[in-house]
Amino acid sequence: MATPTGFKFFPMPIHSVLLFVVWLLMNNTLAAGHIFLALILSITIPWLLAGLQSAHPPIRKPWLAVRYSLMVIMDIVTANFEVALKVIGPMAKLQPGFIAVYLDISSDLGITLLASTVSLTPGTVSAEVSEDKKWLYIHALHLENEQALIDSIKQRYEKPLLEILGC
Amino acid sequence: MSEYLFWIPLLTLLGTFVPLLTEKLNRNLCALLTSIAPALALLLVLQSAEAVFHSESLRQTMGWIPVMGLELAFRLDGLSLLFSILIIGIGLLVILYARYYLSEQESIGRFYAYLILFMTAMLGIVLSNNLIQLWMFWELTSVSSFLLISFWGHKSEARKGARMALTVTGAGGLALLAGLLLIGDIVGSYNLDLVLGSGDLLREHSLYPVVLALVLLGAFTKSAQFPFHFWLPHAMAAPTPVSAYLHSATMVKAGIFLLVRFFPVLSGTELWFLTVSLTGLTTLLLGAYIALFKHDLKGLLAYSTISHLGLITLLLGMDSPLATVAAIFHIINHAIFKASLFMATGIIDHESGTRDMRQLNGLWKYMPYTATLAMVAAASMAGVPLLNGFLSKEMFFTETLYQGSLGSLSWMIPVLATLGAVFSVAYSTRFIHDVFFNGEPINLPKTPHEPPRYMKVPVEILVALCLLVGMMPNFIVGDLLYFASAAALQAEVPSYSLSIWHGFNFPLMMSFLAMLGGLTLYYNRHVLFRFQSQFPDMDAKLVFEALIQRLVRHAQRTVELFENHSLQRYSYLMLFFATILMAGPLLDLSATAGLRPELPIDAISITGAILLTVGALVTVIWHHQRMAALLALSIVGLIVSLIFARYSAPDLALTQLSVEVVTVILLMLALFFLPQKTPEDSSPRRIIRDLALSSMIGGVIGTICYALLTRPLSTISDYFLLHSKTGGGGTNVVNVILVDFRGFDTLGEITVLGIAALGIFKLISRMRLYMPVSDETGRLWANDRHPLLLSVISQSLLPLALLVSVYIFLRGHNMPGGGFIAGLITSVAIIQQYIAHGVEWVKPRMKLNYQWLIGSGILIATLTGLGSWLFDRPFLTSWFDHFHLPILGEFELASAMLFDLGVYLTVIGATLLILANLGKLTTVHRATDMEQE
Amino acid sequence: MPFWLELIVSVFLLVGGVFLLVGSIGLARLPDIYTRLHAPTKATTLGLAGLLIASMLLFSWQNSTLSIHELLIALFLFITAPVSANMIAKTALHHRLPALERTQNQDLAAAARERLTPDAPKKKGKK
Amino acid sequence: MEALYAFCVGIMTTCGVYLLLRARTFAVVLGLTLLSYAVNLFLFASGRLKLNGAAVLGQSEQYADPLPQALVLTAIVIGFAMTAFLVILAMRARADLGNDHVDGRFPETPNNNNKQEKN
Amino acid sequence: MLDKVILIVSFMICVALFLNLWRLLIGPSVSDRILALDTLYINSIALILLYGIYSGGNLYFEAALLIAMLGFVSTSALCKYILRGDIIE
Amino acid sequence: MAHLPILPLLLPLLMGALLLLPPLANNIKRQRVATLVTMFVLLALSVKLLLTTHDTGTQMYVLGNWHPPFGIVLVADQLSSLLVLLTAVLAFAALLYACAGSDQTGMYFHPLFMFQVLGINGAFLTGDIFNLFVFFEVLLIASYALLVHGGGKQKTQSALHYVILNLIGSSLFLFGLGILYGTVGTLNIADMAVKIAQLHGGEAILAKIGGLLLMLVFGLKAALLPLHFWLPRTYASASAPVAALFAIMTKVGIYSLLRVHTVIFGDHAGDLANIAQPWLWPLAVLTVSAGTLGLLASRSLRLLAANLVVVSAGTLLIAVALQTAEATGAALYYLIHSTLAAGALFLLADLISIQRGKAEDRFVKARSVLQPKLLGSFFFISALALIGLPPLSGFVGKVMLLQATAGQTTTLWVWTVLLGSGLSALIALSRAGTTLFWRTNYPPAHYQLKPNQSNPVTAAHPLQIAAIVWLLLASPLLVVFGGDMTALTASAAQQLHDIDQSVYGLLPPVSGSPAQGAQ
Ligand code: NA
Ligand code: NA
Repeated sequence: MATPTGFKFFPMPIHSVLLFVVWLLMNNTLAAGHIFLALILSITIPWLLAGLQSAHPPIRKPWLAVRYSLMVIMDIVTANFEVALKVIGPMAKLQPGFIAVYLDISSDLGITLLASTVSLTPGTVSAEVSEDKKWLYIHALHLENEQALIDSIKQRYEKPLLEILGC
Repeated sequence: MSEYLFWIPLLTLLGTFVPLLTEKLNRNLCALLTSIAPALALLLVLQSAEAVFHSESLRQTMGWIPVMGLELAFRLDGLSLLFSILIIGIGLLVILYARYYLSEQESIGRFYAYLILFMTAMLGIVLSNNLIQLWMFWELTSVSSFLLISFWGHKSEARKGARMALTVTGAGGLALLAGLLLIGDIVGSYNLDLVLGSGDLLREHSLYPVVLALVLLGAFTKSAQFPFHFWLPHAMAAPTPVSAYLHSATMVKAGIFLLVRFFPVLSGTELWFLTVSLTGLTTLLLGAYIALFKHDLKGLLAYSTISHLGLITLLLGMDSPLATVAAIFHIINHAIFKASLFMATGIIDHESGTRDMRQLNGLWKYMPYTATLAMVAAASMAGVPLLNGFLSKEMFFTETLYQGSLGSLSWMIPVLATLGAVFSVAYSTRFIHDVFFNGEPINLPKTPHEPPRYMKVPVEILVALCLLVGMMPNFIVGDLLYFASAAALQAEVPSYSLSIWHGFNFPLMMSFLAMLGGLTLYYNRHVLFRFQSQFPDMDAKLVFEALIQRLVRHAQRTVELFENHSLQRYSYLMLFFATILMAGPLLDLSATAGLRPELPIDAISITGAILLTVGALVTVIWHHQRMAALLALSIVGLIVSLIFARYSAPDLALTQLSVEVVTVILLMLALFFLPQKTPEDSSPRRIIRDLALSSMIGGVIGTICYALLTRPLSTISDYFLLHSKTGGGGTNVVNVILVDFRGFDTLGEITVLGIAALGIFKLISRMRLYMPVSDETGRLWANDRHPLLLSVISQSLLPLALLVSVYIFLRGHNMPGGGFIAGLITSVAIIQQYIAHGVEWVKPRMKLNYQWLIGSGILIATLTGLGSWLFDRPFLTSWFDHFHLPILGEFELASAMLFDLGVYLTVIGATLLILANLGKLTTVHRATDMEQE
Repeated sequence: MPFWLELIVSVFLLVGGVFLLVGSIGLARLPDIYTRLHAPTKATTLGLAGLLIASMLLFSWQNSTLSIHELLIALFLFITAPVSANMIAKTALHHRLPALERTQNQDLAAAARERLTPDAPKKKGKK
Repeated sequence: MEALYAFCVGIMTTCGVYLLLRARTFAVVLGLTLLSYAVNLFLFASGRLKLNGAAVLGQSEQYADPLPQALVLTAIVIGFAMTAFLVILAMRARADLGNDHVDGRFPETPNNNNKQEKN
Repeated sequence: MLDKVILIVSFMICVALFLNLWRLLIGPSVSDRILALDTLYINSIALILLYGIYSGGNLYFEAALLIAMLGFVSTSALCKYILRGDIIE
Repeated sequence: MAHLPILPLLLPLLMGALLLLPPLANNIKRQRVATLVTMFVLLALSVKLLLTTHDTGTQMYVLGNWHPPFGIVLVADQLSSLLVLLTAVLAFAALLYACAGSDQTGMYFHPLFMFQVLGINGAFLTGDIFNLFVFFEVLLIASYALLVHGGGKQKTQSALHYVILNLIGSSLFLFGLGILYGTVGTLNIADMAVKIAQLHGGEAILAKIGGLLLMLVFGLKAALLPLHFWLPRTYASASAPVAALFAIMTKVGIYSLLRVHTVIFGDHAGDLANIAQPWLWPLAVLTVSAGTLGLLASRSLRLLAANLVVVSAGTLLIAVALQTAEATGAALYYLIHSTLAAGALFLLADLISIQRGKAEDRFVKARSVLQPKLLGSFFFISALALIGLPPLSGFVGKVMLLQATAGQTTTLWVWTVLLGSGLSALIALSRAGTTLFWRTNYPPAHYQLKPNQSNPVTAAHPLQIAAIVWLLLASPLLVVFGGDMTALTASAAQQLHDIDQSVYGLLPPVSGSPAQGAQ
């Protein structure tokens, strides 16, 4: 299988790290044998699958990525309560609506991450991406201030993602 | 002393191949060489004559199939001797005759082969000393006569005639078989010697009437007795040499032979007398009467044959020793004159191109020599004094006078016999007068003239015999007749005299009356013809064919009634049958519940049960909207795996889950090509009927399940729990069973999977597809082939999924998991790439040959099993050991892992071969074909 | 098991259970497919996260080693749930399922269905 | 609990058999799938029900009977192979015969099959 | 206490499952049903995890993981089917 | 040759796998050579196995070295080795025939063929009831795939019925196995026989249901009425070598009935002795009757051949129902004969239908076959054999069956249908033969092959002729060496009915003691 980009042995370094961690996670262990095995697997699996991976921009700022993740998790938790209340509360009060967000982020991975974040954070679900990948259509459960929501998405999520991925 | 007996039929059997091999040579040479084997056989027969004439019966026995009581047993007594001489002697004459009869284009080799085969069969019958062997040859005569009669198979009448003969005689043969087997069962042996000595045993047995009926069925069908006589005239579609052979000395005489053979054991009862004599009498009269009206020469001879066979049967039915002697004598005489008559007819046909007596007239002028021969033979048939036919007819008349079994009606027999003789004289006269005199021929296809010299020789010999026997009976056939009678009677032969003059007596008067009556009848034949013409001319062939056609049509209708190619019916029947089989015993089950304590019910279980029930019911209710039904089915699958998880079967839960997903994907792939909706095409009645059956089955299965669950059970499984770790090297007992204790099942199972994939690939290739361009509502498909999010995420999940599958694979031996589940996870992960990116994207990026994967998977598993041979252990004996490496610590290696790898690869190969290729179908010609229904 | 651990585990369990229930209530109650999409994709994932944390805590204590493989399930769910939601939304759009009448910007749904850009005057996202 | 379990098996059998008896291939496939669920649960039940008894040594105090589990596993796999084949065969039948009736044709009216062949 | 909590939570999940089933049954659209099924998968994961906690067994994690993975595949395939008819093209 | 009993399984399995891999994959010539060689070796091995079992007794092969009743065993007794040999003989001919070109009318013929043989041999050799199920599935799935070989509407349509009915059958099989395991807790056939005999009360009733379900499943394979409807059209639509090979498939059902209902539910089974008998014999009689009607109703030679298979299956089922060693011995002989003769007729029907053009093998007036003498002789011989006329093997089998059924209360019925079926076969086959070969548009002599025909008729390939000759030769040989053959079948039957050999001989002296000696 051809390796379009990257090193010969670590075609997908991030994946390799992820796999390494996940293996140990799955096995709930730090035993030497498993570390060895994890090492082998984190090399061979990406190597085997290199052909099936599209080229993605590398993560420029890993620490920012970690921070971003934590922030999203916090957002998920806090805002979930809001949604819960809305779900249980009277339906008549709901003001759902669609919005379209213009995307500055251009890479497939970036768009995916942004859309996922939007979907995970309460109140919004990414419904569609326009064919030219310039617009993200979002459904909001309770749309009070359209522009504010758009701005918050762009500021809070798109901007850090742009930084992390560099495009 | 008689080791050569089996050579008699063996010689002719071998002789069967001679004509086939020599056909390419000159026809004369072929005929000559063909004659050698029968001639040698005849020599052997004649050589034994001396012994037979010293009251010896020659026997030879060889073992063959003892289990069925079949031995090669030959017996040559007087009866066999007589018949053998007739069979071979006339056979040789027919060979010579046929050489000239058959045209150059016809395959004489094939003809001779059939003829000699037939001769073999006949010889086999008359020489048998074992009932089953006798039957074997008996059926062989039916078969070989079929070949002979149908020799001109391109003619419809030949085909039909042959089939009719085969069917009637074949049916009789089956009856005979039953009869012979019963005889064997009663006597305890199939040996004829023993059977012939068990006459009283048989006659007193409660099954005697059945035996008699069955044997007589065999004999009567073969010898064309009423009401089975109809096949014989249609067998005349055969070439005339065949008729000359079959209807004089052989085929039809086989039935007579059988009667004579079993005379000592089956006769002597009221039943015998009534059935045999009345059948004979009817046949005699019927044959003689109809013969007169046949315009076809061969037709006349055919009915005459029937009539004479009836005469012989009647004699045998009279159940007196003297009558039997007369019967045997008439067998000889009839064979001689009838063979010569047929041959003469053949010559006439051959030289004039027709056998129709309305066209044939005055042949005396054209072929006086042949005419003379034919006239002598015909006179013999009529019973004219100084000819052999006269002698046996005299004996016949005598015997009719001396029997009294019909009580006060006994006078009818001689009267009717005379009447038969009247007709016999009449048709014989017609044969002579209508053909050779009676004006000039009309519209003959050919100008008749005398046949080739050697074609006449057989007729000459036979006619000479007619005269010789007629004038010097004692000298010519005296011994033969005596010893044949002795053999037939198995008792003292009564005294009789074979002289041509017994003085003026009643039989002579009967003969005289017959002559006179016959001539008068012939003279006034036009009256009779007119009388007869008011009856519709029943063609037995047509009737028989119509009968068979009707049988066939009925069969077809009946078969179609049941076998209507409706799967729904077949399934219903099977399931109904299953329900009956299960419900029957269940009614005897006094207590459904057993003694095993039951588990308590909890909320989760009830929830699961409700979900499952609703899911199943909704699948049924929704099955018309297929997509929705699929969703409902998914619930059921999910709950089933949860049930497995609940009741301590994690491996099953995992397997069920992964299989479920693959199944759903597969169903969706298929659904694309199938109609999206199921029309309502069940009638309410059918729905109620099906509902009734399915709830019955469900109820029965549920009850059985409950009955099982509540009963204690001890199984062999403790052994597996005990030896899983120590003997199989794994703690996950289920997995150890799969890859070790019962690894052979698993090997079979992956083979099934692999074969299924191959079969599916085979089905997919060259499939013509109807691809919908829109969904069932007519909406065009969405234009987004590969949604962005799905593509990106699926791609990044792939390595993770692969890692999980490695994890599941490696732990399988000790924890839930294993090669199968791992293989399915890998497959699903790859399928997800197909779903997300499409075939065109995946295919060039992943060059896996799925077929090779299947092959190597099965190969690896098998070779792992074979590895144990190196250690002198049986196939699939497992091996495992624990190793310790520095730093890495202890780990286990087991052959089961390698076996599981085979499983893993096969699963991937099979799943992907199915799914990926199914997906590929549409890539080329998407949205080209429209629905067509 | 110490009471505090039991308490924490219980709380996580209850939180998880509540969110799962809320998600499913939302699924049942919410008025149109687009609003229904919200409930399960997040409430349930969070609910499951609660259970997973409870499980992690419990098994870590039980086996005296860190038992965090449950994280993997969470990881999977967090990665896949948005995609599922996206795909279902796409089907809803494709089938032109009606949104609640008072839904704002329904014209955007029409644009989204065809994956077009929204009309020029509506380019609200532009900076 | 056993009664509930048996009831579920019975229900699935009923639904499966009913669908098996339908006239369209897809319904039959659904029916067979349901029936094979029922069969698997039934076969599984032949080892009796056991809670907390996964047959993994060291993981439970008393083990469930592992043998039926192994049998069911084999049955599941074989069932999958068979279902897959049937599904594709149904597709093929649709392609070859133009409809998805299990008989490949719609039930005939009784008067159009009287063609007799004579010989 | 834990036992009671587990009981309560399991009850909640049961209710949740019924609600999912309800949505699946009434639809009204196929999308709703797919959504309901997807949620059903997630609640099943919860059920399995809860059962694992209840029984203290370590054997159920993989089942939960598998449902998570396969549920996603199943949902995306179903949606793809609605969108394109042909899920692999 | 300690591994002899497993070789008939390993050989086709390995070859099947190798055929999917390079260098054999996708190279038809190499595949032909490979499979022919394999079949030839298999033939030799089967002979050797039969001789071994005959001389030194039953061979038990303990797979994985897990001794009975725990592991899976193969049991090669005289009965199973005889059937394995029969399979090899038949399959060799089918393969020869296929190698003349019909193997190229679809994919994977050779590997599927190997797997088919594997499945059949497995079903014959296994001594484990669940393993029997597995091999049933192997042979079924292979048969599904082989059935559609060559393609065409008829095949698809009949395959659909065949597959669905057999899938239902497989489900019922598993229900039956579940019940049996749920009552006796074991899978080894011999062990099951021991434990079945000890059942009483509710357990016995449940086990009876299991046994009856197995009867149904085997009956489905064996074409027992009312489960036989699928057979005629399925067999008639299959491509020739496949149909020929299928001639053994009904026999697998009959064998399984024999094995299970003689060994497990035989005379010694206590409360469960002979449970199938009351069902089996009337249904078997009806099966023969149905086949008899089918013979008369057949409109083509292949349908006729298929109905002959039904008749022979029914005939065998009658013998199975009798449950005596004598009847079983007779049945075995008849089984061998009928399988080979039917196989030959299927192959022959194909040649005839190729040479008759559009009319194929239907019983209508049509052009003459190209080789009337050759095909006619073949037809004649196979017809004689199948009708049961001397001097070919059919009559020996039939007579022995009649003898075996004599003197019973059911004799009248049995004899009537057996003889009636013979007569019906006689009528049907004589009509068929005369129509196919003689009822032609032009007499054979005047028939000439026109050069520019759209559908060129080709003379039979030497391999095709060889295949038919190979099968037809069996019939006279079975008669000539009838003494030895019947002795062999009688001995095999004796062994099967001898509980000491077929049950106790296959178990360790004290059942249940851990005899495992592996590792
Ligand atoms: Na005339
Ligand atoms: Na596709």
